Amino acid sequence: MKVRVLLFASLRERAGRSRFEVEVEADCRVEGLLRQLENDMPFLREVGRFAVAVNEDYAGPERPLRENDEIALIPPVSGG
Amino acid sequence: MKVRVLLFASLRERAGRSRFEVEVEADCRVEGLLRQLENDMPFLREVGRFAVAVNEDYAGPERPLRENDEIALIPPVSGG
Amino acid sequence: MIRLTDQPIVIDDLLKAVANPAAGAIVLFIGTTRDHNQGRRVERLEYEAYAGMAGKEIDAIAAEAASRWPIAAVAIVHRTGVVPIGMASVAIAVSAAHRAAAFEAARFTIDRLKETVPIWKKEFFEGGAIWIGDQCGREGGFVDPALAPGEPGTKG
Amino acid sequence: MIRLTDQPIVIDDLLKAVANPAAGAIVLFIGTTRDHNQGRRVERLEYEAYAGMAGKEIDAIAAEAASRWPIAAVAIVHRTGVVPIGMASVAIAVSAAHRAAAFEAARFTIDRLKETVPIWKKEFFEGGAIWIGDQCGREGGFVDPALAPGEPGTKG
Repeated sequence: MKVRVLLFASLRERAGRSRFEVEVEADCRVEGLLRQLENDMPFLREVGRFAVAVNEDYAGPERPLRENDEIALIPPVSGG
Repeated sequence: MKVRVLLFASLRERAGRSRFEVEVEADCRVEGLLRQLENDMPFLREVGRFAVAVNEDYAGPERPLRENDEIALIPPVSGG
Repeated sequence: MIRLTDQPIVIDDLLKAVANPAAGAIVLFIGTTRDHNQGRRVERLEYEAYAGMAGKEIDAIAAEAASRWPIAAVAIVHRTGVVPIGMASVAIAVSAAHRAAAFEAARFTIDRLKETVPIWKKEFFEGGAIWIGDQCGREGGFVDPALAPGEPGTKG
Repeated sequence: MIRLTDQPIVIDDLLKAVANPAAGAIVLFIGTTRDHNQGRRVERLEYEAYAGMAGKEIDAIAAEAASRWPIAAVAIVHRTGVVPIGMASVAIAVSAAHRAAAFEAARFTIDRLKETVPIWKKEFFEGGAIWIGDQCGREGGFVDPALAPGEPGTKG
């Protein structure tokens, strides 16, 4: 199934893109998606510390994904 | 010697005047002035609780007065 | 910056007064006239000041805030005369590099102002009027004939 | 009330948004771009937001503030894009019957906003640029090549 990935701030710049789609297994969870993304963007491993949101809510690594979910990788926020 | 007395807020309304001069002894202190004022304005005794400023600074009862001092009777403040 | 005015307070003037390129935070406090107090329906407040001394006391508070916190600037304006419901009677702006100092200094400034600055408010409510502050003394104090049992504070 | 804007923040709009005849206190916090940070001369900040989620998170913070303190209203606006020195990147207004609640809720709101709302600032300084926040992680994180050793926070 397809999910949408969003990248922001330093991650966006590092990746050179802000959004893309990726094909994942039907039973994929957040942690599985991250491992898959690391193949393509090994710098995600170095970064070490970012949060994940699924459909605009913070989500843990066990969160199951569904078709067309929007997954955002969220580096440490610094608004204000 | 003469000193000037200022009244504010409830004290001003009660006295029906906001400023006047009064003749006091040369060695008069704040507490002496207050006793003298109470003769004329016995309600000052009931009020019981107000601060005094001499020449725009808070002053205690022992503060000596000088000719032309400006003494303000300051009921509990409620600005803000 | 002016300390007392009998005109409506212009908030933008305070913000401009504390603007500073080294500041990352501005905290503004505005005290406004509430439409109720202690169960009374408030119609308006009227403020009276011992003007010369009030200005000096306000300056002293500003100086103390600046000595106790690393702030860039502080501006304080109090209105006198009638202040209708919803309008500002007092405004305090503080700028600082960091927000903690700005918040703490602003809070200190309004707390201290209410304790020491010779300004008095008379509350006009349905059925009477009362000088706020007189009633909180243990010894009683006096009030206008028409009024309900009073407690301090018609303001934030 | 809008939550995010790429235009200069209009403070008066926030004050109007929280105006309430039952309120005796308004506390306004403004975060402005400082001209320095950690010894670097800052030229400007640039903010990026995950807009949809940021709006939801801001709403959630406003709701939490309203549930924890007896406040009348809260308004929150964050600017995105370039924010020049001295300009506001974020503004928060809280009205309440009493000042304690207004101060505490405003402080809570800006603190929480900085923790949870998906907005990022890039600091452009003399000689480089850095995404603020990346550097505070224990695991390091990465930074643009040109930069000095970084610490969090260019803002109040």
